[in-house]
Parts: sequence; C-alpha cells; structure tokens
Amino acid sequence: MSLSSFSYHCISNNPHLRGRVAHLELIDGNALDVLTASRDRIHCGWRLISSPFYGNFKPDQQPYRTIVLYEDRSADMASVDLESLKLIEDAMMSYGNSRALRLPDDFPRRIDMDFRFVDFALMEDTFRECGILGSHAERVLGR
Amino acid sequence: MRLELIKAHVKGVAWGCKTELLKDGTLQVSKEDLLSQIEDHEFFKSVDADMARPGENTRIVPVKDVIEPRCKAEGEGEVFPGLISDVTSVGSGKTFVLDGAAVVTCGRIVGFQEGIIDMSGKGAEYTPFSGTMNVVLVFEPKNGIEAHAYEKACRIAGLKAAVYIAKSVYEAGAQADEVKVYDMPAFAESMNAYPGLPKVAYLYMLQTQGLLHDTYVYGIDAKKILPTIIHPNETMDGAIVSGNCVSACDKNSTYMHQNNPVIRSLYDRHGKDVNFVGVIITNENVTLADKRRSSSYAVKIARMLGVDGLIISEEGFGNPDADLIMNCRAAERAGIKTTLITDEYAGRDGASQSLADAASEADAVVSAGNANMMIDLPKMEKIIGFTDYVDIIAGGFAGSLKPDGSIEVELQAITGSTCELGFNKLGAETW
Amino acid sequence: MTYRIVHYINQFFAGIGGEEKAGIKPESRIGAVGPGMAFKAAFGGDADIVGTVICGDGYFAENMEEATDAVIKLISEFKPDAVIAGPAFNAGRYGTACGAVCEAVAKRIGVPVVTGMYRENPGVDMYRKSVYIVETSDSARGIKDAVQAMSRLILKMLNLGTVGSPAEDGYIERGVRVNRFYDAPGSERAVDMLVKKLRGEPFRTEYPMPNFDRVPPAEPVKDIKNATIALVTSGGIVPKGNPDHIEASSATKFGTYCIAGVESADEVSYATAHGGYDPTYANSDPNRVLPIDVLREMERAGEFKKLYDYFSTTVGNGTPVANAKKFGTEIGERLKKDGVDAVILTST
Amino acid sequence: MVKAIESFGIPVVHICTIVPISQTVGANRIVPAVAIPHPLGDPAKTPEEEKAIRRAILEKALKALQTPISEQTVF
Repeated sequence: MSLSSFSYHCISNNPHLRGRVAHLELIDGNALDVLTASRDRIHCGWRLISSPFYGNFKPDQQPYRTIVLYEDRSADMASVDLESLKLIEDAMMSYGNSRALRLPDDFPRRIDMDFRFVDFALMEDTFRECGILGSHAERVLGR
Repeated sequence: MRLELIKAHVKGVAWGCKTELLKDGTLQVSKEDLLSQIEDHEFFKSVDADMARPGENTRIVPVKDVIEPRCKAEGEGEVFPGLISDVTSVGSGKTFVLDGAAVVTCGRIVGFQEGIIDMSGKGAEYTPFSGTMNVVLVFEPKNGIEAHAYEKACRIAGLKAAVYIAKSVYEAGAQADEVKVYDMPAFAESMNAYPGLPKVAYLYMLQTQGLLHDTYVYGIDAKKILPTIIHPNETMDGAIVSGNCVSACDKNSTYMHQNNPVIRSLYDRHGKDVNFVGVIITNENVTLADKRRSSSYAVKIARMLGVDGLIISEEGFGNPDADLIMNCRAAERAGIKTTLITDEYAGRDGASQSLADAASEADAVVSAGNANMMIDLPKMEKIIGFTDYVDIIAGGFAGSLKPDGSIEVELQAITGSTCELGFNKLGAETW
Repeated sequence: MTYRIVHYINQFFAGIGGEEKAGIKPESRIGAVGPGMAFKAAFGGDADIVGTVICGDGYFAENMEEATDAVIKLISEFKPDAVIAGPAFNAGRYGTACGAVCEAVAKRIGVPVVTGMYRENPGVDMYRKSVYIVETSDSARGIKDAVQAMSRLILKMLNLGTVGSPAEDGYIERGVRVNRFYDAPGSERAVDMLVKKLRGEPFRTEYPMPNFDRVPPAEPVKDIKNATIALVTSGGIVPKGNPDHIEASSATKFGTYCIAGVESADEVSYATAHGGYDPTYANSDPNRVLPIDVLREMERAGEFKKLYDYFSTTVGNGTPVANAKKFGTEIGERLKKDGVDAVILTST
Repeated sequence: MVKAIESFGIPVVHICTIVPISQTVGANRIVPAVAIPHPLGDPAKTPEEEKAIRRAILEKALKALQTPISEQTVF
C-alpha cells in the first residue's frame, strides 16, 4: 500500500488491461458485475473518476466495462459521494434493465478483441492522468 | 462576419470523364480523378467508389461519415481548416455548396461498426441521406494498421473527396441556383441590436470520449479544449468535423455540422423573435472532473455574454446525458432559460426511462425520437459496403438478418435517424 | 359475431348497498347489472354483457389476493372475449380493485380489458402502466361520457387489435414513449419552445421529466411515553430464507412480520434481501439496518410505550415509485387501523 | 413509501444515509445514518460502541418525532 493517503483504482472485466494498468481489480463477470463491485466501494467512500456510461455503447452491445475510482483514506468512511452514487446506480439500473448483457468472449474473436481495445482506448487518457497506466499498449486492432 | 453560401442544386449523380455539374443538374464525377485524390497506400489496401441515388434499391453499410461537398469561392482560408487545409479562421467571404449531394464514407474501423443508409423502403424514411445524391467511398485497410491512424485516414479521405468534387465543379464554371447570406456582427454591435428581443445563444455539445467518439475543431481534438466561442459561420465552412463512428442514429456526421439546423433555425428567427448572439462549443468527456469543468466553463461564457436563453444540443446517449443535464441545471440556476434537444433510449417497448439523468430544471425538451424503436428493413438488390457486420451493429442482434434478406434493427443502426441537432421531423410522445 | 363481455362492478353500483355492504364477497350474475345496461346500449349489436361480477370494495381491499383469484374464476366461467371494470370515478378502493382485476384478467385470461377512472384516483398510478384506463370525471355524473369512451375503446381493441394515442382514444397515458413525425424539424421546435419560454407563454415539453410531489408534515407525537412506534425498513431485512420472496431489486411486494417477543434482529433469524448494497455488514448484524435490539432497550426504559408487534420491510432498490406508493398506502392503512402513533423508517 | 405512510397523518422519521435522496422521496423528518451498508452501525467499532451509535441515532429519531415542523427538516 502506498504511503500517501489516497490512491486510484481500476475495476474492470477487460483482460486487455492486465499488465497495462496498475491497481487493477479484474472481475470475472459481466459489465453489471463491474458496476456492482464499484458501487460497493462507493458505499464505502470511494469516488468515481470516470463515468460508468463512457462510450456510446448500449448495455447489450459492449461486453466490457472499466471504472476508475479514487480512494481517500483520510476521509470519513461514511461520507458517500452523491454524484458517484447516483451515476453508478443509474448505470446499474440501465444495465440491469437490459435484455441480455453481452458476456466477455461472447462475440467472434476479432470483434471481441476490438471491443477490448476500444474499451481500453476510451480510458487510456484517464489511466495516464491518474498515474495508473503501465507499459505502453500496442494499438493495433484485432483484425 | 458575413458568409455567402453559393448553392448549386444537384438533381442527379453519374460517373463521367470530367467532374462537373451538367445542365440538367446532374453531378458528373470522374471516378479516376476522384480515386487518385484520395489514394493512400500507407493505410488503404483498396479504395473504391460507388453511387447511390434516392429511390434506388440500395443499402450503404457501415457508414462512417457523410460530408457535403463545399469549397471556398472567396475569402480567407479553405474548408475543413486544420485537417486538409491551413488553420486560418474561416466563415467569411463566399463558399460554394453542392446542395443535394453528399460524400458517404464506408469503412470498417472496428468489427462492431454500424450505420445504415437505405435509399428506399421503410429505412429511407428515417435517414436524411436517403434524399441526397451520394458518392460513396469504400475503404479497406492494410493489415496491422493502428486504429487511431486508420480512423484519421478514412476521415481525411472523405473530406478530400468532398472538397475535390466541389472545387472541380466550381472551377468548371458551375452557376449558383441560390445564394444564402449569413451575417452576424461583432459583439459590440450585436449585443445592442434588437433591444426588445431576448438574447439567445446556442450551446453546442460535441462528442469527445475517445477513439471512435471524437470531434475535431480546426483539427484539434475537442476533448482537449476548454469550451469556447465559435462564430456560427465557421461551422458552415467545416470548422467542426466528425471523427465519431459509433451510435449511427445520433452521431453528428460532418454533413450535420456543416448544415447545423439549430444554427439555421436561430438565424431564421434572428431579428424577429430572438437576438441570436453566438455559439458556444463544449465537449462530452469521460471523467467527472472534466464534465464539471466544461459545464461550469461553458455556462460561464453564456453568462459573460449575458444571454437570456440557450438552446443546448447533445450528441450521443448515456454518458453525455449527464453533461446535458449538468449544462441545463447550471444555466437555469444562473437565470438563463434553456431548451434541450436529445433523443431517447426508452427500450423497444418505450417503457424505460429515456435518459440516464434527469432534472426538474429540464422542463423544455425536444425529443428526436426513441432510438430503440424496432424497424424492418427490406432486402436490397444492391449493397455498398459490408453486410456481414449487420448482425452485430448497434441495435441488431443475432438473427437480425432474416433468410429472405430483410433485417430487423433498432432505429439506432440507421445513420442520422435521431439526430440531436434537430435535423429531422421525428420525435416521440407519451402514450 | 357478438363479442362476449364481462363487467366488474362494486357493491354500490350493483345496487346492493353502500359502505355497510362493502364487505361482501365476490359473486356473479348473468347479464348486465346497473351501469352494465348503459354499456349494453352503447355496444349496439357488436357486443353483449354476458355476465357481471360483483365484489365489495372493503372485502377486495382487505383480501386482495383471495378476492382477485375468486373474481378471476367467476369471470372466466363466462368465457369472455373482453372485460370491462367500473368506471370507478374518484373512488379509491373501487379504482384499485378495477385496476387489479383488469391487470389479472390481462395476465391470466389474456383478453382485452378496459377500466375507467378519474385522473387522481390512486388506482391510476398503480395500474396505468399495465391497463388502459379511460379518463372519467370525478363522480358518477360523468357516467354517460365514461360509458361512451370505454365501450368505444374496448370495441376498437376487439375489432382492430390496436390502440391509438391517449388523445385519440381517451385513456390516461401509460408512460410509454412512441415515435411520431412532427410537422417541423427538431431544431425549429426547439427555437419555438425557447421563444415561448422566454416570453412566459405556455409551452409543452416533448419529454416530461419525472416529477416529485410532497406531503405536508404530520403533527408530532405529543406524548412519546405513551406512544406505540412501528418499525419499517426499505433496507430489505427479512426473516432468514425470505419467506415472501421479496425481490433483490425492483420489488413488487413488501413483507410484514411479527416481532412480538423478539429481542434483537440477530444474524441467526434475519438477513437482508436487498441487492443494492454489499450485504456483508447487514447479514452479520441485521440490527444495523433494523435496530430492534436498541429499540427494545428503549421500550423497557420507558422512552416510549411500545414497539408495534409487526415490522414491514421491502427492498428500496430500483423499486418503481408507483409500487413504493402502493406499499406505503397499504402499510399506512394497517398502522392507522392498529393505532400506531409514529413510524421509524430506516433506509440504506 | 415515506410519503404514502405519512399521508395517513402518522409522523414518520426517515433514518437514511443519503439525505438528498430522502429529500427527493419527500420525507419530512430526516435523521442521517452512518453508511449505506450499515446505516445504524459501524463494523469498525466494538459492539458496545456500535450500540451506542445506534442508540444515539434512535434517540435523535424520537426527538424528531416529537418536534413540530412545517417543512422538510434534517435533524
């Protein structure tokens, strides 16, 4: 654990992030599982850095979700960030109402790899700004 | 700043040996010259061109962008500044427009890409580009091309093609069928004009979330800008270009940016019902801090302008719903009255909540329709592009391609169908 | 062919009696009764009221499940092509019963249903989503119009199998968004709307946001030492095993459980059914959400007189407003009847 | 739910973690709680401390129930 009183975390079900992002909690599950894990942290005082709705994808389209969160250990555990809570709940509602969530590896390999890549690409700047971007990722699509 | 749009009306499109506008209004294009303009051996394995006319039994898929052929006839700069021409500011002088024609780019950046234009049938009722004479470019990338670079190559090729066509036609001596003048004076003057009318500005939200979700202003990636003021005439000269490839229904193609209907409508009412004083562009980013910064900054500009009213248009859904509501709330709390334009994701049955966010301040909303509505698209005789992606385009699902060749999709898959600039007549109501 | 229609009405409209007869159980009659005559006339030869099912409003409200089952059984005996209920005007319990009957008919028998109510009838909020409710006036004086509109709509459903817009067919919006083409493009509609808004003229948003209404604060408890206090939670604490199967989110029901003699909401007997938070802490000590242990101590110390013998619970996670309102109404009715003085409602 | 119960004239005190949500659902007497997964407790504390916290919140709730108010009030 770092000595500073705060840190950034990433919760994701996108295997493309493995080795590329520090403080990564890789979830074995669908997008809703990622949102649920994030929500549980928000209930304990973590805050959202990135919007859970990022990317113009519908819940039944993009299988991957990546959330960047901020933990301030000096803060009171009970102080829930309302904006984060509202956003994550809205996102869970929207994903929960979806007809059928896409699962990782649901699509043909090439398309699945594109989904992984775009998920990563949309978050790349945020990872960098939060100092959790690891080695540079190759940016070639899965064709 | 004063801009004249010199419009030549295009009534047909055909291949020929020279690119020019024929007497009967047919846009004749030299395929050879066109392709030589956009060849790029570094990125494209192949580039092909085709045509699609209103009423034809043709489907174009997957559409990346649509561009209206324009070029400068007089005045500073050239269209699409910062991308295929110098960065000098545009928006004054004269611009030649091939009204009724469009360049459609069709290229697969990623495997899940979407965007259908049907030239006839049910789907044609929902896309504005079933009514234009389309020159379609079909790209295939070389192996191993980096995604961002390939998106850019396709984007640039479309712009080049549009300028090439407009310029060739103009230089071949095409005459104007119609001239439209757009004039908005300096702030010092405009703020005092029409003292009895409310001052109104337009808050123009641009999709800027990252790869496949980007918009460029004078060549700059708009996710990196602070909200700023742009002259409405600059948009007519292609200062804003789409790099957005997802969510076909509500992405603003470059054509929509060139022909922004909100700007057109505000100009129409200028001096009669409102005093239209300016356009503020802002972005739709991924992080909450960026959202708050942009929203607060954009509304601050509106306050500095001292406007009474603001039209706010969104691009995309989900993530930008938060920006839209944030912008609305901030403006209303600053005493600026707002009207929003958005589309809806109310589910196939229309029973779900339409937006990912809501606020009681958002009491004046124009809807561009429910993008989840299902529609049946008949089989087409001719396909331009690649249909094997139809099954996985947004709104589609396994089996959406039926044995008889017809497809069942959500409106979301159709290019420009629920445009949040208010381009179309489509809307929604509560039943 | 003549369609077979069954009509559901309450004891009052059946001519049996007023409030004193509100307890009567479901029964059926052959042919039309009371307002059914007017319907019969309005149908002309296209349809006939083949039977009427009657239930007391009080009985229905207090025995909703049994009453619904019994009413459905009586209705299906007539082998109807369609069912109409009411109109209930502004009568709350009657409206609720009409809504419940129609919803159950649609689900279990699968034939078209129409009812009629005044817009502010509580049954409207509860059933507008699942049932076509024709808008009526607030009292039986509007019966003529109500009968016309209801019979027109049910015949349209039978003949065409489709229903038009609320404006066209006179029913209360179900909250479903339907696409349509306007005369002007969105940008012009937006400028029009803004101009009206700036001038202070009335305008109509094309997408109404969800609204929030208010209830005035109730009078405070005057004598807390003599007060009976009830415990209610939306935190989803239930007897272990969740006997009523309350859903983890978007709950469609609530549970009421006896806690007479229970000293603490311990982890052996209680757990959370709530899917809206990490359940670890609530499950290891359910008193953290349902504070029976401390309330018992306070009761013994005389800080208030009595902890009411039952607690009510549901899951407030994505639960539709209309459901929450319905739960609150049912809980409130019971607490009122049992003379509860105040409520502690805990949420997560 | 709060509103619907209170509409019978019975005062309701809403103990909840997220006060603004309570305000939007229309509660009139609001007492803030500890945290979402444990509104009336704190697993980080000893059982005795935890009970003391719970009692403090409930005492505040009783006080709220006895206080005349004319609009939404957070105690």
